[in-house]
Order: sequence, then structure tokens, then C-alpha cells
Amino acid sequence: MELIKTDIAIVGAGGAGLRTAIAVAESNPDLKVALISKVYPMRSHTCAAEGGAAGVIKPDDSLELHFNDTVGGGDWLTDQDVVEYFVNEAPKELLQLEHWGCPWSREPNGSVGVRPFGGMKIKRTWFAADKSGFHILHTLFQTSLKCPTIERFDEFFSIDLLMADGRCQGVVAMEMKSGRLFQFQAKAVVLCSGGAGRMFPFSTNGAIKTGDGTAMAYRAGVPTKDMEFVQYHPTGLLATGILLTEGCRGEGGVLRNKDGYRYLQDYGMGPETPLGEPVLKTMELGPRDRLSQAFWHEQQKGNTIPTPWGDSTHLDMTHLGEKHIDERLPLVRELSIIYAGVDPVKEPVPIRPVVHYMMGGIHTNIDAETPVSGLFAVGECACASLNGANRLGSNSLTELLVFGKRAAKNAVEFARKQNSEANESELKEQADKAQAKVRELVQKSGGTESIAGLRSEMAKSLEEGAGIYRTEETLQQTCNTIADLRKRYAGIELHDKSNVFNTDLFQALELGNMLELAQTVAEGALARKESRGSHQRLDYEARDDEQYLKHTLASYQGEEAPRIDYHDVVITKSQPGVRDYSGGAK
Amino acid sequence: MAKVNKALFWSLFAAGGTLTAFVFPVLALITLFAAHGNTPEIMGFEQMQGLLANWFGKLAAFGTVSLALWHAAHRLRTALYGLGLRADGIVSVVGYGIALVGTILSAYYLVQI
Amino acid sequence: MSEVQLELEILRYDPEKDQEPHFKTYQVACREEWMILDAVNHVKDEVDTTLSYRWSCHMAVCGSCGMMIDGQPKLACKAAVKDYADKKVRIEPLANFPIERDLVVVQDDFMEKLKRVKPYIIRKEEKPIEEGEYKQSPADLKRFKQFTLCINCLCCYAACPEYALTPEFVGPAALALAHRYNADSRDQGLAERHKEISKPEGVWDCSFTDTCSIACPKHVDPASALQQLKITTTVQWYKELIGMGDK
Amino acid sequence: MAYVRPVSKTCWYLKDRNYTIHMLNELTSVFVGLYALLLLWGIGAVASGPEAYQYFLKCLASPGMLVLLWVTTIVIFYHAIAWFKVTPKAMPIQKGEEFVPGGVIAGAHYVVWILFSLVVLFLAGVF
Repeated sequence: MELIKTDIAIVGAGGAGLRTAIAVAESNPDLKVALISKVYPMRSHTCAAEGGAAGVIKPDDSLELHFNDTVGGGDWLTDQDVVEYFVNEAPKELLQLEHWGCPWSREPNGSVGVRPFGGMKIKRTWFAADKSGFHILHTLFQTSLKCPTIERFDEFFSIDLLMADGRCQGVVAMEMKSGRLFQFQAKAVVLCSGGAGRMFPFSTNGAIKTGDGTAMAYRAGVPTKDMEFVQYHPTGLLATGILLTEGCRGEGGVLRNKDGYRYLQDYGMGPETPLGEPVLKTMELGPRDRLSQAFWHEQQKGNTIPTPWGDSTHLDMTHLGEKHIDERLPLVRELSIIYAGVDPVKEPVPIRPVVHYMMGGIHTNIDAETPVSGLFAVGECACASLNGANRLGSNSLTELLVFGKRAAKNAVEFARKQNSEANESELKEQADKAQAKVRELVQKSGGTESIAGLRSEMAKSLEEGAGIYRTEETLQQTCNTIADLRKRYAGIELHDKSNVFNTDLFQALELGNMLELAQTVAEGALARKESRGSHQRLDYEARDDEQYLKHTLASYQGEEAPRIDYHDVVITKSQPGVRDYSGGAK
Repeated sequence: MAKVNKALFWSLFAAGGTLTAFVFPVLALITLFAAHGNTPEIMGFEQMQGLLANWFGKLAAFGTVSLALWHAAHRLRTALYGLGLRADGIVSVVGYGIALVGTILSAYYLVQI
Repeated sequence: MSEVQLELEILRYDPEKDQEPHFKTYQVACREEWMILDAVNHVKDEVDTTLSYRWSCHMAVCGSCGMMIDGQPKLACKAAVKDYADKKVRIEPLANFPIERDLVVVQDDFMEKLKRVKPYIIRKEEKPIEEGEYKQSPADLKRFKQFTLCINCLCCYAACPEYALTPEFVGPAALALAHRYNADSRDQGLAERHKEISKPEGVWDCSFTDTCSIACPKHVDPASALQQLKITTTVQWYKELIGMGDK
Repeated sequence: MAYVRPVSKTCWYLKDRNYTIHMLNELTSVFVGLYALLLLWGIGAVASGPEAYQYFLKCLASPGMLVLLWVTTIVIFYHAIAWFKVTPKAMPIQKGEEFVPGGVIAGAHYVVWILFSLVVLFLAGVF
């Protein structure tokens, strides 16, 4: 096994990983950065984010308002110190991107434009047409090319973290083109490996979003936090689940049921707003959890449209006009035409809620630190408790910038303090263990389970049990199924024995990671006997601040189900209140 | 030389391409008329001499001929490379050489008129 | 939902077993709304798990799944099955790149070239963040916006005959991105980028076949960027000739 | 080892229609060059005097030359059409925020070209 010594190892080269790497490289040119990712940076899923990134820039806005929107949007499960830090840093980070060349859409006077977004009281979402994530990712990637101290390891699949003397000291990763394992020895490790939406059958997430980093940390003893909070985006394109940005509604698109009726007014988000005049925090500009839940109720009432790809409602943008759509939502138009055969200029687009984002993730604090020293996490893989029980659209892109920079600062400070020799024999032993695990997986024969088969059973079970609405019974069933699938996972056999780009192997490793995380989702949801944000229980319909104004922590217990603990929420100035999206929130 | 001054040769190629696109078709038509015996007035010796005697005429003729030659030399060079002839050095020297000689000759002739 | 029968002929190559690539045929009953990528995924999940290829977003934005489909470079996730209904479809790795394994090609060359053209904002003096954004009018933005849309899928390299003949050529996507920064009102790096672009293997190997633009699944028009780049490079060359080289 | 597929250095342009068209465009240069040489010859003949010029005109009328002239003329027209067609790519024009459509730029070139040609024909005494 090849040994690579570096100062900071970063796993994942999407928005969070690149921001972290640049921050380290710019302020500490004497430190070596290893940027390890299973895909080339520009393939990372940040590229699929569409709507934009929130940050206070306009004179009519304030940090206070952004704070309140975020905390209320998260149903008070947010850590308010984190939110405060975040809203403060957000504008600086977005400006930094502007200086790096991000092609933000502009106002006629040349200043950066903002658009309305769901759950936000004021227009504050910076956008680059409807390809904001794409432009952020490419701006960061291209900017990273000027940093000579960032050494990229593209297409290196991380297997496990290396822990010694109570701290994280590196990672083992496989060079995908050769099958060779590399031991990265680092003074600090930052995980930026993205979410795990592929656990679900119908998701906006790309194939790579399998929670590898989260699972690595979980296995290494870091608890996951709030994994039961899974965001359904209300407007996924029917059939494929491709994301149609919240910007569609920000620009004035409306949701209609099979009768053409704007059904959101029946679910506490009315009164109906005039067509083409969206009102912030009302109707279509309510938060994602509420909109997705409204769809579910419409479905129960038989007001949705049955199609071969499941029930749907309509996202109607026909009143926006071709020019406006082409300028502000060109990708949405292109995607609708290619993947649904519907031109939004002329016809309403069929949509349904789709799994989009994991609010939960690796347990981190305001410093992006995990409980294990030397290990940091940023972005969707992490849970700094910025997003609470429901993330507001356009906070996640900003999050990975703000906390990428913060993680870099803290990882550097930590790394500079590590003067003692690394415990090389212990690290070597662990690396060998990881190698043995992979080798066994490849060489094992006689298995009867298929990767695709287990994967679809997992996905189906999660959707049935841990979907938009949950009950004790369905969750228990899902917990049982996932536990069973974890056992059956031992029975898979790889047909591909090649060392070169063995995607059979990578899919097997990804499935293993997803199964572990699926269990934290289901077990966390089963234990949380209340409804809050995206976690809605039909058997416990009310929010229960007495018992559950707490973060769920799930700790790895080997082959057993995780241990569930709770952790206090940080509340500084906003006491839990009512989430009001009824147009009264003016 | 050919490698270093790509910008120079490309600018001559591009200018020549544009100029020939505007000018060559009509000149070729006139030539074709003459070749078929319907010699247009302008193709008479005196008229031609008159045309090329003034400085504007000289400049136009010089520009057209020389830029067309550089355009053709440069484009033929890439075409021959594309056709598989791997002798870029020789092709360049010969092609640009002809263009250079043509440029000098046209200047020499025009000065004499 | 009706079905579309496809016969996929997929080029297979495992360097540990094969001397050279060979075609393997798979019959796939496709749903009519599928893309070619869905058909390939079906093969991977249900028929032959040893098939290797790259893919992720399934929405034509990550740029992973570029491959030759019936001889044309395309994103598999954007090529509709119904356009190939009831036919044999040949699927090969992107042309002009070495085959690493099956449909996976080696992309290191592009990554190196992209870095060479300095695709980032270069300023003589950085403006402090506290002073806010650089003003940029919608017209200034539009001047280069189109060229920011490149997803680096490399279909243009697979379409470019000059890249095939002269692998040193920096190529369409990388040069289009160089032009994107040159044309950005915030940038002052033209002269610096010029050093790379004006080399023989820089912009000059482009013979303007326009095939890159025809292939581009995002309608970026790299051919246009490269011709504009030739003009700016020429102007810059003459400027430097008379000693006025700085942008 | 990664496998490098062979590329034909001599026949690649036959593989794809767009490549073939490109090669044809490149080869127009042969006739553009020949016609430029013909012009040079003509200028030389004018410089040498009336006899030389008459001889030049006589040569133009020879059968072989006639064929060559016809082909050259056709190719030169093709060159002009193809050249103007792609000018919007090399020289896009932005008016205010919007780009002038490529068809307008190419169209303007065609109009100027045709008007210019008609004026020349008129001055040359063809009409």
C-alpha cells in the first residue's frame, strides 16, 4: 500500500471540499492539502443545485431576518449560535465567489440580483440563472487550479478513516483506475462527501450521493445527528425526479391539483395570491416540508393526477412568458422538454415531491468539528444544525462556503498543534484492515444476493416507512427490513474481479454505506415521537418541545442497530414558536 | 519560423479569406466573360492600364493578390497536413515562399505600370 | 407506457484480460421515456454487473456520461431511447481518449490542459471583500455567459478531428474557458493567458471544423470562442510586437 | 494499460460528413491560390505591354483554361458563401444586452457582397 503524507486531507471535492481546500491553500501555503474524491471535482453533485444561495446584501434585508427565517424554517431544531454565525458570514462568502468570477445574475445597475425563495421573508437568494450550484462548483474548481499546494486525487474511492491515539489521522482510499489502495496520513481530516439521497428510490440526487463519508465517520465512532430529517423537494419532475428549482415558484410559478385548483391555500399557506405576484412566505413560497406534505394530503383526497409514473400535480409557469423563463429558468425549460416532453412556456409541468436533501449528517458544531479530534465535516454530509428539521432553500450552497472556510481555519489550527509523531504502526494496521475488507468483498464467492436487488429493497422500504408521513408501524417495519438487509448484504457476490475501475465493487461499498445510514434514518424516526419540520408522524401529529426539542444522535453498534441518544439544541434568542406561512407573516 | 509567427500567418489568412470572399467571385465572373470572348470593357488593355496606374488601383490589386496568396498558402498547408502529408516544414517553406515571391512580383509589376 | 426494443452493442475492454476492445451485444426492453443511460443502467443492474462506465446526475449537468452513441459524442443521459427505436445502437467510449476500462476513458490530459490556460480571474490588484462586488452590467455578463456553461463532458474533444490528429492541441473546452475569462469584465489576465494560448499547440491547432459546437450538449459553441480567441491572440501578438502588450 | 484507438492520418475526413465538408472548405484554397496566380499573371501582362496582355487574354480562351476557369469560379463562389456563413461565429456583435442573431450578420455580409459585385459588374461595363 502506498503511503501519502499530507497536512490536511479533504474527502470530497464538491463545493464544500473545494472551498475548504482553497481556504487552506490561500492562507497557509506551507501546508499540503490532499483533495480526495471518487469523482472529478466538476462531477460533484453541487453542480445540480439550481436556485441559488442566500445571503443578506440588499438594504431592505437584515441579518436578523435571515436568522429568523432560518430558525423558524428549521422548526427550532437549529442551533442558533450556528445560524447567527452563518448569516453573518454568508454575504462575505457570496461576495468572495463574485470576486472569483461566479457569473451571478445582475441588476441593470450592475449589482448582484436576488430572487425570492420559499420560507424567506425578503428576497435574498443570489442566483446565476437556474444553474447556481453549477456555477459555484465550476468557479470554485477553476479557482482551485491556481493553488499549487492543493494536490488532487481524482477518482480515489475512500474506504475508511484512520484513527489512532484518539484522533483521526487519515483515510484509506482506492485509486479507482488501478484498484491500488493508498494510505493518506494527515494531521487533520475534513469530510465533505455529500448527502445520501440515493438511499431513496425517487431522488433529485446523482448516483454518487451515497453517504460514503458520513458512513465512514459513523463507523469510526462519530455519531450521526438528526438523520430522520429528510427533505422532500415539492417539485421533482415526474418520472425521473429531476429537480425543478424553487426558483420556479420564486419567479411566480404556481402549484395546481387535477382540477387546476391552487391547493396550497387549503393547508395553512393561503390566502391565494394573485397570479404572477408571488408573496413571500405565502402559498407557493412556503417552506419545502409544508408543500410536500400538502401534496400528500391532496393525494389522500384523490385530487392528484394518476400517471404511469405515480401521482402528480402541476407546476404552472405558463403565465411567466417565454422571455422571462428563458432568462431566469433556462435549465428548467430544457429539463422539462427533454425529460418530460413538456414545454413550461406552453403547458404546466407534472411534478411530485422528491427526496432532495439530508438535514442530518455527521455530528458537528459551529467550528465544523466532530466529537473526534482531528476530524471535521462540512456540507450535506455534516449536520452543524444550521438546517434543523427543515432546510430553507438556498441556505445549503451558502452553508458549504461558510463552513468550508471555518473548517479550514480550525483544521489548520489543529494540524499546526500536532507535533508528535504519528502512530504509524497503528495506522498501518488499520489501513491493512481496510484493505482486507475490500479484498474479501472482491474475492468472496458463492453469494446469492445482488447489489441492485438489495438497493431497491432498501429504497422501497425507506420510502414506505420513512417517507413524507410516518407511523410507528411503518417505521418499525422499515427498521426490521433494513436490519435484515444488512444481514443479507453479507451474501452479495461481485462478478467483477478486475482491479481496473471496478464499479461493481464501488457500488457494493456504496450500498454498505447506505444501509448503515438507512438504519440511522429509520431508527431515529422511530424514536422521535412527535412531528417537526420534515419529520411528520401520523401517530404523533404535534410538535413536542418538552421531550423532543433535542437532536437525535445515532452511534454505530457494529451489526446491531445504532444506539440513540439526544443532544441539546442551542437556543440563544428565538424561543420555539409557530411557523406561520399564512400570509400573516408580513 | 512558421511555428513562431502563427499569429502573423493566421491574420494574413483571415484577411485574405475575407477579401477574396468579397472580391474574387465577381472578378472570376469577369474573367470568365473575357475567356468566352465577351470581353467586358474594363478588360481592354488601356482600361486595365488606366486602372492600375493610379495609386488606389495599385493598392487594391496588390492587396487582393498578395493576401489571396497568403490565404491560400496557409489554408493549403493545414489541408495537406490534414490529408496526411507530414512535411509541415517543407510545405510551409514552399507555400509561404510562393506567396512571398508573388507578393514581391505583384509589387514589382504594379510599380512598373 | 409502451416499450422500445434496443440492441445495444457496447464496446468492452478490461486491460487485465483483453488485448483489445470488443463489442458485446445486449437486448434491452426499454421504457419509451428512457434515455440511453437508463438502458445502460438496466444492463448494469440486471444483466451484466461487470460493465463499467461513469454517470451521476442524470440531468445533463455533471458531464460524467459522455460516450459515443452510434458514432456521435453524446451525453447518455440526454440521448432519448425513442430516437433509436428498434435499432441496433453502438455505444463506445468517447473517441480520441485512451480507454481505461469499458466506457471509461482517461481524462488526465484535459485536466492538465485546463489548468494550463489559467481558467480563473486574474487581477493586478484584488478588491477587498468589504468593498462589495465588482459591478457588472447584464450586457457585460452576457458577453461571456454562454462560455461559462461548459460542463467539461469532453464531447467536443471526441468530436474534434484536430485533437485526434494532434493530441498536444489544448482543445475546445479548455480554450473556450480561457476565452470565457478573457471576456469577463472583472478579469485582467489576457496577457498572461496569451502566453499559453499563442503557442502553436494553443489556439492555432484549431482549423475551425465547427464539429465541437455541433457536438456540445450544452450549446456552448466552443468553435465561436476559439475563433474569437484567434482574433484577440492576433491583436495581442501585434500589440506585443510594437511593445504595447499589456491588457 | 489504457487502450489507445488508432486514428487514420490520411482518411479521417471520410468518417463524418462534417469532417468531409471541412476538408472541402480547406481545399477551396487550391483554386483561390490558382486564381490569385492568374491575376498576378494578368498584372504582369499589363506591365509588359499590349502584346503580352493580348497573349494573356488568348490563353484564357484556350479549352483547358476555360474548364479550369469554370471550376475555379464555382469553387470561389462556394468559398465566399461558406466564409460568410461562419463570420458570426468569429465576430459576434452585441447590441446592448442582446447578441445580433448570427443570421443577420451573415445576411448582411451576403447583401454587401452581392451589391458590391453588381456595382463592379456595372463599372466593368458588363451591363
